[in-house]
Amino acid sequence: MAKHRGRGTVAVNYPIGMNLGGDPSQALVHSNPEGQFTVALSSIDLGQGMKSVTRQIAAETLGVPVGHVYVDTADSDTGAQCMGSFASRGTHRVGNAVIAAAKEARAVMLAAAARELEVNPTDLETDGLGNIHVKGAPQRSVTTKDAANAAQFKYGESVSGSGIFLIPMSDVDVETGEMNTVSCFAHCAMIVDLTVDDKTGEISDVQINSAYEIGRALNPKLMEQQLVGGAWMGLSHAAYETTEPAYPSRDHRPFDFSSYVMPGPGDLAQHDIAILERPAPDGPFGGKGPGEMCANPVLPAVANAVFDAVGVEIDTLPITPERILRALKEQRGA
Amino acid sequence: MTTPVHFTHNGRPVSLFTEAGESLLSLLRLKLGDQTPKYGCGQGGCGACSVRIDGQLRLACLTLAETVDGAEVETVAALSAPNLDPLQEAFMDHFAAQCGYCTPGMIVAARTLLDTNPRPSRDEVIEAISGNLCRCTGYEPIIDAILAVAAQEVSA
Amino acid sequence: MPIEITRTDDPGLAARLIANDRGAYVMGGGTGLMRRIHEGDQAVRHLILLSGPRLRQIAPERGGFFIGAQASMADVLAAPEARALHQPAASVGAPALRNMATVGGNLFARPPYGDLTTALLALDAEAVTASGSGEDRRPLALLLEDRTTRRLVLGVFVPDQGGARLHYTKMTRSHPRGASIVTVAASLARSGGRVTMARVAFGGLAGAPFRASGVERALTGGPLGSETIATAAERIGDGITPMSDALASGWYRLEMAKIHLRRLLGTAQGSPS
Amino acid sequence: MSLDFRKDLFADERDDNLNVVGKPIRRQDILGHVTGTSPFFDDNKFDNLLHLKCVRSPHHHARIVSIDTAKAEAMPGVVRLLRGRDVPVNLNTLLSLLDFGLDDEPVLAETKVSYWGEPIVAVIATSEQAALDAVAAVEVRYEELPAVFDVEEALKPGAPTVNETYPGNHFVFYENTDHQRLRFGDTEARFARAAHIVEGRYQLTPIEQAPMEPNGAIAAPETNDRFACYTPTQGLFFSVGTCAKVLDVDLNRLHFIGGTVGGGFGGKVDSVCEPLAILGAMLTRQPVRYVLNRAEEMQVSAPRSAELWEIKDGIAEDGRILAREFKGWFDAGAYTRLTSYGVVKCTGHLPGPYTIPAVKSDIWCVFTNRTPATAMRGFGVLGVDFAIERQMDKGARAAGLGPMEYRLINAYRDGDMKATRRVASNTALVECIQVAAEKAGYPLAPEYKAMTSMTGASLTQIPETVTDSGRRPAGYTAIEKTEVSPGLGEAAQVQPTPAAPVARARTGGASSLPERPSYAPQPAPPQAAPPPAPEPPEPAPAKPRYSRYSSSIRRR
Repeated sequence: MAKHRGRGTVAVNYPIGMNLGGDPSQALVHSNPEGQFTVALSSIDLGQGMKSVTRQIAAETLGVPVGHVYVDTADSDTGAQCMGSFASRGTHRVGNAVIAAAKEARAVMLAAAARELEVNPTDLETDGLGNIHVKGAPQRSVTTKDAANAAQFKYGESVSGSGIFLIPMSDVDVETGEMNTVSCFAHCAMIVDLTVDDKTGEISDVQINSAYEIGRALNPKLMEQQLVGGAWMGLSHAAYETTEPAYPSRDHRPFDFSSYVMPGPGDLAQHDIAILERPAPDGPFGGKGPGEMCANPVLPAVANAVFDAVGVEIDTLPITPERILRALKEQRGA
Repeated sequence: MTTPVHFTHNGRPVSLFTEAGESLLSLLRLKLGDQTPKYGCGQGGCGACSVRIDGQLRLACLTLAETVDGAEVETVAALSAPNLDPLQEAFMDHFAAQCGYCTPGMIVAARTLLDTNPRPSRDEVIEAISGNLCRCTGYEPIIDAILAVAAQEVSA
Repeated sequence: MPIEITRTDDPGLAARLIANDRGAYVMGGGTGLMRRIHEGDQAVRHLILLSGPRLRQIAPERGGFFIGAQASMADVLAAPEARALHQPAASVGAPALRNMATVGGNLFARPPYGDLTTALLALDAEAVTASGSGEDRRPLALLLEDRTTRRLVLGVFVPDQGGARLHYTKMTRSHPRGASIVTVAASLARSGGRVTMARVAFGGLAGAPFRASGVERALTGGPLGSETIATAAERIGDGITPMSDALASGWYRLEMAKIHLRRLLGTAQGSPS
Repeated sequence: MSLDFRKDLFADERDDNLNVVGKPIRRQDILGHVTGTSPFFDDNKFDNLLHLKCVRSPHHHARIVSIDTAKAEAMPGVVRLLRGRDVPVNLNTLLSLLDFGLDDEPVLAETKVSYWGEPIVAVIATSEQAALDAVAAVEVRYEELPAVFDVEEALKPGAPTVNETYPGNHFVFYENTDHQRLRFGDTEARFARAAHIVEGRYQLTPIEQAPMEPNGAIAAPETNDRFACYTPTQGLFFSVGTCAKVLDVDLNRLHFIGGTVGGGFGGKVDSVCEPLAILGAMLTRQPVRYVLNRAEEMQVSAPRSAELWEIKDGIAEDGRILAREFKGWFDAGAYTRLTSYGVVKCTGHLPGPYTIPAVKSDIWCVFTNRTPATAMRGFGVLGVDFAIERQMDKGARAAGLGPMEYRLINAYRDGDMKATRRVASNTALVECIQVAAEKAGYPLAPEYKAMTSMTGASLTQIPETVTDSGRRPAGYTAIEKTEVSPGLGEAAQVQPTPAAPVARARTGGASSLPERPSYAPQPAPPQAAPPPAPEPPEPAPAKPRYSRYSSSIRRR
């Protein structure tokens, strides 16, 4: 048995949102009588953290503690239109809509606070802990609870806001393909080291070093979840998964999780990550969306590393042990 | 054809009728209203429906409902009351869930491991959850969460 | 037509039911049958829930030991008598599945499943089946070859291995749990530096686990040298059609069977005989 | 596993003093997840719940000769069967909500089936088992038709027609072209000057999204003649709109509840279960649950499309990529779903994150007799990224450069002109490569370490572009659009102003590096002068050159 170590390099970028625009998202924000807010969305949390990231965005914008905000996702009676959770668009599109809605609600809350404190609203700031105070004079303060309560019960103002974010849909030139693609891109460079067994074609001991540029990590742990899980799926797509192993023939299709193969917990790569944050000028607090970009680079990186290890070009996915072994046999035969 | 079946569900005795061929998963979800075990494949391939029957880890989807007559059936709901299981706390702290669909089964599998092997190695943790698929996390935070609880429980 | 269920502790009744009704199956751990029911397989119409202490028994019997058909992989792993089967049983599925999957079910599992059966073949196990008068025994290989006669399997009898030792390996894609690309079980007896007996079985490779007689012949009689092993590996494909499925092609499976037989016996070379 | 934040990079572009944003706060939904109480669609409880299962095609391509449901209807527990004729508008395309493409897919097949597993009859029964038994009892007679599975075969004359809406087995873009095009610069002229030509052919196969929670829906009558639908959809109003259209009801008669979904990865965009569940609830006046089993999820619900790519690179002696040409074939399967959009999205992504002065691309969306494809994580980009990054490795070898150095030389930077004729901004590829190299212990020479994403503008003008005439597919006529879409001009103004066409000095630059700015002043080709304006002059087109990416075409 001979094992060979190889290294593969890639660099990719990824468009954030439906890349021709035309994909609005909306948010509605309102306060209960005690200054605790509900963000109503028709957006979807499918594990990527929509509820959590928009909650933080809303709390930051409103200037209230995160515990004072709950996000409700996806009820078509209560949430205004959102295109959906796909195309890495959630954080960027929905986040911007939430900021717009939260700003409106905040303005009402601050206006009420200003009347309570008898100052101009522009002189006020929030401390993020549930208080609104006069800039430079923190002792002149009212709680967000009292301000919201006063707005509703003294001044007859609804502490609420609505927001929409839209990048207009681009036209496309029929002849040249000229178009306005999206405004921001996430980036990644990745180096994958792995070992190939030249008798079985198996890949093992995968080590990934990656650098992801993701705008801003609005929640670093959510970001880590996406990047770690996404790289796992990328490895799975690189070397394991297909619904049509004999493509284009339809023979030997898998129908269960035994025959549709994915890396098990015993097949995990060592993954060391660096996060770079170049804020997107039009992103919510600079945020982009890492959810797709994180899976993509692993596929070519594995192929490039396999070439580096044993000198065979695998240009068909997935890079199964069988495909590697066949290529090795061909190489030896030639 | 319906058959009466009596068993304890999370410590509470229950009696109901099961249809011929009905799975325990279907019985729990549709008749008992315990929605914590999830349907992921019905093939025994994903572990989302993991439950404990007489303390043993089993797959509710492959268990013929009437065979649990007289048994003790536990779902993740049994671990959550009255207080959360340390594993549940650790899963929250370690961000060990994304979509959350595999999580109840994963926690049942992890608890079963720790009950029999309080100081598992990383490889033993991997073996214990190898029947519980997760499509989101890449397993890493799940393994960390379970190892963290093991370290805690042993030192406590 | 709804599914019918019969509960009984009478093996004779169960044997008659499955012999006469092609839609009738004895339920083991449910790991195969329940899936078929969920997916609407109309061939499964009648489930027989057969009980009885013998069916879960794992106990010494004259000249070897007996494992009941309804003993689970976990039961096998907990039984010191069945030590020879611990590695194969541990290679089946994940913990929850091992608590459910039975020895009897494994005999009838469709490939690429049947790892325990592969090991049982190498151990020269016999199928203990119900007959009108009581129990019959027949070589496991014969039971596997004749899948048209529907017999009730009560368990398997594993004979004492004498000086022979079982070597076992399973190749999968997904770790630690995965279906077999190829499973190799080789029971070897050696004396005076020579292989005096070899039983070699493969799983995952063809339509059912099988004994590779060409391999066994090539290994028997001489020392377990690299050349002998290489010659034996070339005989694996004799008389079989390697199986292609979503996991691998038949070509790859056969290649891997050769590699893993070599690796397995290479380790055996150095081990005490 | 380790993770570090490189806060030193781009620090001046960021305000890190925020209260909540940037903090590792626990997920809002985590308590529900660990206790198993998060409300996934199938966790809603109903009395008198009915179960729906589908009769599916066992053939890849067949004419439906007859359907006999009598036996199934008489079976115990069966409440009602649904046929294509029960669906008010039994032809749809998912992107019709964006006016993109023609209706081409029935909810339930009536006259023919075009892929294995295509639904034909839906059975609604009091239990799943009863529904499954009745499904098996429905008798469908088929006349098998020749099937085509290979994208290149499918485009050949005489290939079986997969999808009657598109007789040529390809999607029709912009009313009149059989594929999506990108033309930027003169690739042929630059190939002729290249020191190295690198060509590659790449094949991706379909991939299943495989969320742990399968697709499904539960629909139930609400008060006042409305219907609730509990759904794992990834696009709530997408799904509402699709259902309203095929069921021919107003949007506001549908109340969709979702938002807590057990993974999607693109596999829950298609709304395959919602329409039948709602139709079942409408016709039975009872709650109806339709959940795909795992085998259906794997082989019947839509995967990521297979893609075939051919790429040709022309590389200068110093390692700069002079020209890149793509040919791509997306295997849509039997119906369009989202693949046509994926093709356009992909085109906008070309030539990858590199600055290349001549790029040409032709991509076809091809119909074959396999499961319709749809979105998946990395949609429209992942496939071509695989091809591009394989190509980059081969290019580096041809140019005698290290893989990181080759990418750094060609990486796009702020101010560079992209093939979509827009100026790059907010780029960070260079820094990512540098940091990844550092982490992996890959030694970069100082001149490469000194590169930054800020010093682009190597190609600021839109180069002369060679175009050829569109390929008008037979069998279609365009609906003439009367107005020129205004979007382009407006949107173009929000683009960053292109940087000056002269390169900025490189910090720590080394003479060994190729000069990226050399792209800008192109020697004029003999046949045509470089265009003075961003848009090359062209004969006045008969109709607007710019089109919404819709394909409002009608069969003749």
